[in-house]
Amino acid sequence: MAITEIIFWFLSALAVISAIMVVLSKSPVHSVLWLIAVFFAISGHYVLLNAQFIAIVNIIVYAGAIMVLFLFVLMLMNLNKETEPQKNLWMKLTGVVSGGCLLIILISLVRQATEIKGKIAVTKTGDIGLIKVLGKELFSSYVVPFEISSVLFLSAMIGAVVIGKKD
Amino acid sequence: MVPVWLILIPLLTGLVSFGLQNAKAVKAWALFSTIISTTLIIAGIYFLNPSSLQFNATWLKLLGSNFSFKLDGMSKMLCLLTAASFLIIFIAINKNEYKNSKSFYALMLLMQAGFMGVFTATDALLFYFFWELALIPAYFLCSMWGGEKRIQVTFKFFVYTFAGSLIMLCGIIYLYFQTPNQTFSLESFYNLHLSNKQQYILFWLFFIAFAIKMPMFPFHTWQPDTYEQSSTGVTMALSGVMAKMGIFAVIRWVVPIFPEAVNHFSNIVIILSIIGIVYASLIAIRQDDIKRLIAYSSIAHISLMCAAIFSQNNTAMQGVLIQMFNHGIVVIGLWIVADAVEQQVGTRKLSELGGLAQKAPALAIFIVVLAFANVALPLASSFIGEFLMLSGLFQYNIIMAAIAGTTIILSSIYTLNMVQKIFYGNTVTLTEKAVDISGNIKIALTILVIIIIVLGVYPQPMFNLVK
Amino acid sequence: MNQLVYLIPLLPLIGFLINGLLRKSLSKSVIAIIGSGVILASFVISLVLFFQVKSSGGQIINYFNLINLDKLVIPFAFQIDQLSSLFLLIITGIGFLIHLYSAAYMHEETNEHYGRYFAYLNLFVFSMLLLVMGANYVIMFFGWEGVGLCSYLLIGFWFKNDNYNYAAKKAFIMNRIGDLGFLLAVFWMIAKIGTVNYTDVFAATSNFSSADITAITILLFIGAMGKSAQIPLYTWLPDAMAGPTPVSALIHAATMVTAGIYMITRSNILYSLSEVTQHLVAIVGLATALFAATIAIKQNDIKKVLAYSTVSQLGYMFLGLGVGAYTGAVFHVMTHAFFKALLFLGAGSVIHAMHHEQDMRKMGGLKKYLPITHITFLVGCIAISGIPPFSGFFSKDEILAAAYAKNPIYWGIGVATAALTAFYMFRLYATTFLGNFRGSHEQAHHLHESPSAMTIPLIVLAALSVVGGFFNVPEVLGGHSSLHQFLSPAITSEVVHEASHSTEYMLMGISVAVAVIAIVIAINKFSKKPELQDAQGFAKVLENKWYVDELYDNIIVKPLNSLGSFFKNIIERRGIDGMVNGVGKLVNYSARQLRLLQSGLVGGYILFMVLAIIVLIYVWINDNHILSFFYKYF
Amino acid sequence: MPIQYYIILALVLFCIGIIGVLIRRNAIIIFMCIELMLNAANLLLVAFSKMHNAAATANNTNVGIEGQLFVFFIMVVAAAEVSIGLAIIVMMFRNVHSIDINFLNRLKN
Amino acid sequence: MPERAELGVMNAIIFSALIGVVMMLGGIVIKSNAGIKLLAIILLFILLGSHLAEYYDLFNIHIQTHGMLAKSRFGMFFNTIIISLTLLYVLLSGDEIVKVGTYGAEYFALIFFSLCGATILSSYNNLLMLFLGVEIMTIPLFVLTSSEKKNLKSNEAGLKYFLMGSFSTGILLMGIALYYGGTGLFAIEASKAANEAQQAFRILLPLGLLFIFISLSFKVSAAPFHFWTPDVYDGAPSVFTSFMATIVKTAGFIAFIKLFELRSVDMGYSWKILLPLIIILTLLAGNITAVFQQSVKRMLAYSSIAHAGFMLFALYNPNDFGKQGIMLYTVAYSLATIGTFAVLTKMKDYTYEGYNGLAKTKPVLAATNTIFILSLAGIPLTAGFFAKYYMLASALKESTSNLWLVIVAVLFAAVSVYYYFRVIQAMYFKDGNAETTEIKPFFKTLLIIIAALIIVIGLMPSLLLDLFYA
Repeated sequence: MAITEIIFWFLSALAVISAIMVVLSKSPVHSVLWLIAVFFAISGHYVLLNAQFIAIVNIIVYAGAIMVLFLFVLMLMNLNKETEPQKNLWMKLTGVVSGGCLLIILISLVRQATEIKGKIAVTKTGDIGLIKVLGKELFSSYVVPFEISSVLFLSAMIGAVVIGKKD
Repeated sequence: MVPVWLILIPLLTGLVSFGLQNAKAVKAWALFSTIISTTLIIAGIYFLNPSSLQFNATWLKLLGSNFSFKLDGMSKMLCLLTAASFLIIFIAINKNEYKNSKSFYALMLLMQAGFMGVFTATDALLFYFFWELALIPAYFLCSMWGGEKRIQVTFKFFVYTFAGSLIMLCGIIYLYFQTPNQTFSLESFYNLHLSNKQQYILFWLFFIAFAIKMPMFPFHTWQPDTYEQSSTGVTMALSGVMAKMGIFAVIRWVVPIFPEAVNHFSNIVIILSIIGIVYASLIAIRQDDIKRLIAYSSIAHISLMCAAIFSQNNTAMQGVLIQMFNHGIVVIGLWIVADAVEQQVGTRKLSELGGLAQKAPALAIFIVVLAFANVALPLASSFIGEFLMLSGLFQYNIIMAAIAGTTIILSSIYTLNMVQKIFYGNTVTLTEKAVDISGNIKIALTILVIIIIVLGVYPQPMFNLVK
Repeated sequence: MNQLVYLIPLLPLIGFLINGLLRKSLSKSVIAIIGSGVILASFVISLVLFFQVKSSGGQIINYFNLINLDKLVIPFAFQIDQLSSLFLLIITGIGFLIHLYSAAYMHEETNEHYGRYFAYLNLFVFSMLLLVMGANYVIMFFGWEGVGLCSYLLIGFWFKNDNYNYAAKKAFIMNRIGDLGFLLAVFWMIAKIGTVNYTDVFAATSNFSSADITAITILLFIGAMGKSAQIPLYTWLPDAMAGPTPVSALIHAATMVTAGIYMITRSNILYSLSEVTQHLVAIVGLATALFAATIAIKQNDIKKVLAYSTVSQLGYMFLGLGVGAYTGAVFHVMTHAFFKALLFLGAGSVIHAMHHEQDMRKMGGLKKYLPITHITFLVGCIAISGIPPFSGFFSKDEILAAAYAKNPIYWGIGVATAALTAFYMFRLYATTFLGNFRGSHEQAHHLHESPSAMTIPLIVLAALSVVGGFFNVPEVLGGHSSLHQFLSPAITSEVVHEASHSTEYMLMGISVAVAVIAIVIAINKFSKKPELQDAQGFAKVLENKWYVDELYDNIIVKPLNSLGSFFKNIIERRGIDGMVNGVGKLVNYSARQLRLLQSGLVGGYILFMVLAIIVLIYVWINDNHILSFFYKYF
Repeated sequence: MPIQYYIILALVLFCIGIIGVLIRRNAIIIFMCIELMLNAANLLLVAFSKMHNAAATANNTNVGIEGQLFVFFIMVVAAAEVSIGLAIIVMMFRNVHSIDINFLNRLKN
Repeated sequence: MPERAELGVMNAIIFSALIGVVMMLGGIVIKSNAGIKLLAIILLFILLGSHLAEYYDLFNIHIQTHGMLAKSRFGMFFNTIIISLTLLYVLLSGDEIVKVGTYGAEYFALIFFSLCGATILSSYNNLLMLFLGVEIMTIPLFVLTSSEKKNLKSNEAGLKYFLMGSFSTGILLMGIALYYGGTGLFAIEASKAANEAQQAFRILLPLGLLFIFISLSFKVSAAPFHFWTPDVYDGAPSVFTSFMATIVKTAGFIAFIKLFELRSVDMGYSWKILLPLIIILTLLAGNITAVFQQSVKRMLAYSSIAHAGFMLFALYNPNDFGKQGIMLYTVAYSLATIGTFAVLTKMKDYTYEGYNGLAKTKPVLAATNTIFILSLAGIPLTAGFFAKYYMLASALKESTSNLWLVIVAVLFAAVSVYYYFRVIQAMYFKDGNAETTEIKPFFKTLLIIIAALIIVIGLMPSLLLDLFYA
């Protein structure tokens, strides 16, 4: 088993287990921490796929900024205790079963698919994930969406002000 | 241009009436409008250049729908019926007071415009348009003026007929895509070559809409309720003219387009119609309310027309054509009488009435004439129609004709029952203070009676008209 | 003269319009003059026409086309031939006399009702004329229904009385049952040969199959049953006595009820082609004759007796038609019109004198108070009983002779009926005119002979009743059968039965003897001790008319009514309307259920989304199966 | 690595996210689960990007780059969304002192 | 006008974003509500003007979009419609918008940003733009929905909308990822599927499309992904509901059509099952549930679901009938909905009883509202009829075997009469004293103009459709 595979399996296991723990943790703060773990695992995958830029951004933006925001809000509300009322068991069971069914169906579909047989996502090599290449592309072909996403931020900003400000 | 004017006159005058303030002015205005319409249609029939009876203009080029109208024989007759009916109705209800009368008359005129459009349109989409245009004012008229349960009852009526017409719309669209150059014109529908299977499906799509409108057993249950609850002036228009829309539409939009299906289903339709005749007549016998009685009688008569259409022979068809007119005239007369009685006495219950003939002899004479027209006695116009229809039905099937023929017995039972209970016997407390009908009703009824008798003795003008 | 033919029906119509519209403003005498005058004018024209027809034969006059379709042409045309001109005379002649009589009889009515009465009567004459003059079955049907209408109006003339109204309605509806048969027969003709003109139909008999002819004739006969009050549609006629007595005389004795005979005589060519129908007609006629006669024996209402007598005599006429003696039937129509009108008018005179008392048990001994009425009434009784040389003898004899030739049993029953006829007529005569007066003092005080406007018609009719028979004296009695000869162009299919003179003498002898015996028994029995108590036992059944009305009520009227109620209350309300409303309820119900899905909980909503995703993916994978499933079943 | 592995991993994470949304009541945790779903998509996009890059025969080395750029935009949007989402949650907390999604269910039927 | 995919970005996008910023800044300067409203109206006119300038090739800003956006007559025409509708909406309901809270200028700014998202959706040519457009359009709506901060209903609606909207975003992204896996592209090009589809058992592309389909179904509130709609529409301030239910929703359909016009082939047979299935479920959920509502506002929310069911018919034949039809439907449905909501916002009581007797107290409102309702119910003579007509026809044109679906649809349309006409009944036939807030003559005039527009289009839809081809 090559080192890449070992890393892959390790990261995958970490991601899945952390993800499960996000769902299962009683305390919201723990959930946040587990989610950060997931992000790190996923960033590890990115690195493995030689997508360094995405990996870094993922950690900075997601794990660093977004998750901190979450934590901040949780602390603001003082919700670190296990105050969340639980859904009844049947509802939970239904949720798990239906989510599981969806997963099983999707996986069985993927396993049947012939078009992806033998296709590989190359690891470790390739330079498309490099910041230089990405940056060039981003500011040439993708300049329009890039600019337009500023509108999104503007509206998010206004929205946050409108909603967040105390009257 | 005549058909366009026939639609525009009531439409415009109707819209104007919304703006009039004085109740008297509105009445006069409405009367004026119908007089013009009547004059125009008579002129159109007898005096004007036949080319003026057609109108064509592009409307929806993209869709292949044109603003096209034509007055052929049947349309002429039904337009005449419409114009004359409204004239008579307006005369007859001239003394009645309606709250918010400007809206009442305006809506009546709009409804008239809808009727005219239905009877003259030769474009399926346009036809459907007017079909609904006639319905909307009717909805408002029935809901705003009338008995206590009018809102629910009218609503049922509206949803029922609206559902039917929507199904017809599906059929229209279907046919539209079958036409080679994608048009809605009647002509192109007539030229279609549809497979039997298509015809069988489409037939019902169209027929159910019309059967509800007529109404035919077992789609009739909205009708007695609506006729009972709505104001009598409206009921006159509904049963005098609107019920004919169903018959008319079957003749124009079903029989020529789906000949195979008509052939195939004629038995079913005729049997249903005949059940309707007997069924409605028997119920009419047991009715205590004048308006419901007339309503069921109307169902029986309309059912006979429907059966006659599907017997598929010329005699019956001619009978249906003139009977549409005759029945309209007679039934309007009956409603006028029912209204007069109700206005006078304040009740429509046969069990609470009696002896009115002593107090209102003129009304009694009119009702007797109308009653005998209703039972299709010779010398009254409806005899000719029923005679031809039954005769045609007889050629289709003897047994069916015999059962349908019981209508002449059953109708005499309930009609005479009604006449007797209202007018004969001794007066009761309610009728004690009644007086005879006013001049406007006399005029209206006299016109009706003259038409009934003249056409009963000499129906040839009608035959010539519908040729 | 032919140009004036249209005047015959038109004049009464004009009379109707004038009297009807101006009834409030005209005085009674003017009304009476107009009413009677137009009939007299018609009579005069008819008389002229009659002689013209006699000399130069009949013809058909077309006016316009009532219905003119591609295949079906029904002209409005009059056929003036021997048969119709004879009926014209009867109708206008007797009609005039009765109008005259009515002018006095109805004098107590107010102006308005007086005018209405004459208007109706004129309208009736108009319709009746239309009936006999029409040159095709449709015009005949016009008149046919018109007379029904007038009968309805006149029976219910005193509309304040609800019983009269019921009688009127009953008459109309029972007539209509027959009319349906008539109509169907007409349709049959149209379907087979496309025409309803007498001449065309009779010329085209070869186009009919024998089944067609039988069906048409039976259906026509059903029409005749209704109009001419034959079993089973006879019950309206006795009830129709609710109308004013002159009306009973004119409509329910002399004219309208004979329309059925006229119609069958008119269609004699068809009837002669169907053995089955002929037997049917004969049997129904005979049964009616006998049945009605038995009821008449036990009736106490003077008009009811006459009514049942009319039914019975009509049965006689149908017997005549059934055995092929068309002329005999027509002859009997004529004589019956004379004496039955006479009897009714006589009865009217009695009732007039008795202040509208109709129960014979309260009369008696009127001979001395009403001499003219008495004499004329006696003449009528003798005439109807068939005593020679009064008119009834000749007409009845002709029918009986023909019946004998066809089947002696017919003859036997016919004679028995004749005996019953003689019996109940003289029971009536004896109870009313002989013995002592049994009414109240007040009535006795007011008893007086009727005014001359009433007695003159009585006298005229009595005279006709006496001499009417001589129009058609059979050869065996030295006559020429002149009526027979006169009618022969119109009645082409009559078979003349040549019986030996001795047989004929014997038949006449027996019938006369039987009648005389019945008369003697009746006078003996009732002149001294009339039946005053209510009948017992079988007599009660007869008095109650064999309970036929009750039977009809129970097997037809009540079931029909309850069926109507069932339809109205159960099928209509719960069934059909329930179904329609059920759709609405279903929508409401599903709305209530569906809205529960909208729980307000985000988790629930997302759960539905996830489930939907699973389902959609499933559908997407199995699209082929699902589609083929749909194609298979839809 | 075979692409199936990545696809299945992404789908597993995606479904765990869905299950989390279904079984939790805390609005913030639900929101985090949604972020998990987004990340699953991100992972998948990057994996596909590398797959297409590997499959490209030509010398064009930029094949598959758009997948990674898309991930970048997803992060941008996610950040914006988070700011709004948290603002809404905070506002709600201010009003009712709870972030239980089942607490507010005035709107139903 | 040729399709110029590479050439330009539309003025509408740029200007709507810019005027959003101007509005936002203007809010700092202008304090009076009337001033803010006036500014918004002026800016909208500028927006409309700039768009029309481009439409008629007078003036446009050229930007190389590298295939991200494609200019099409269809999209341009749609933009004209939604900008005009927004203008009408602001004219009618501007007063109500500034009354919702203390951030009048910001609300307008958010509306403009949302509009910007809608204009992107009408011209996207790349799934990235679809994604961004959807987000730009919806994120301001989350804010607007919860803008009545003290109102718990508004809070709840905002939270629900946000959570479910993000969830659907997740699904959209998964769909896009799978699509990308299947095609290697984000650009939407016509499928080469004719023979491709027959090859191997392909999973990624169809599954991706299915996920996108589901997500877009959510946006246009098609059943069974519609559950958010009633709650959100009900909870949001009425003025914003009006905006969401009309302009935003129809933009969702445009996005739908643009994608599936080219790509429905890839769904194979299942397209023929999925679409009718969704249509029927949507009609069922919308129409049937609406029957039971007591609040007119909530009824309108359900009715908007029902209309979505009809609009989905356009997907049957997205080439000509569907496109014309969806334009007509957008106009007809939006005009009527904006109108009814404008009347609704003036009512003191949103229940049916609240409308009792409106015909007597406010005849103009009642009469115009009747026309709006009739149009929504699809009665002939109103624009709503032709809108429905086109939808039904597009299904029948595709294949006459869709007749059954069309019949089912019209039966549901008949059901819709049931709840729409309750409003008319309340206004005209029931006694009551409907209370409204103050009505300005200008408002009435506008209502009359809208009603007249509905009737004119109902009589001559070609007036509108000819513009489409002009």
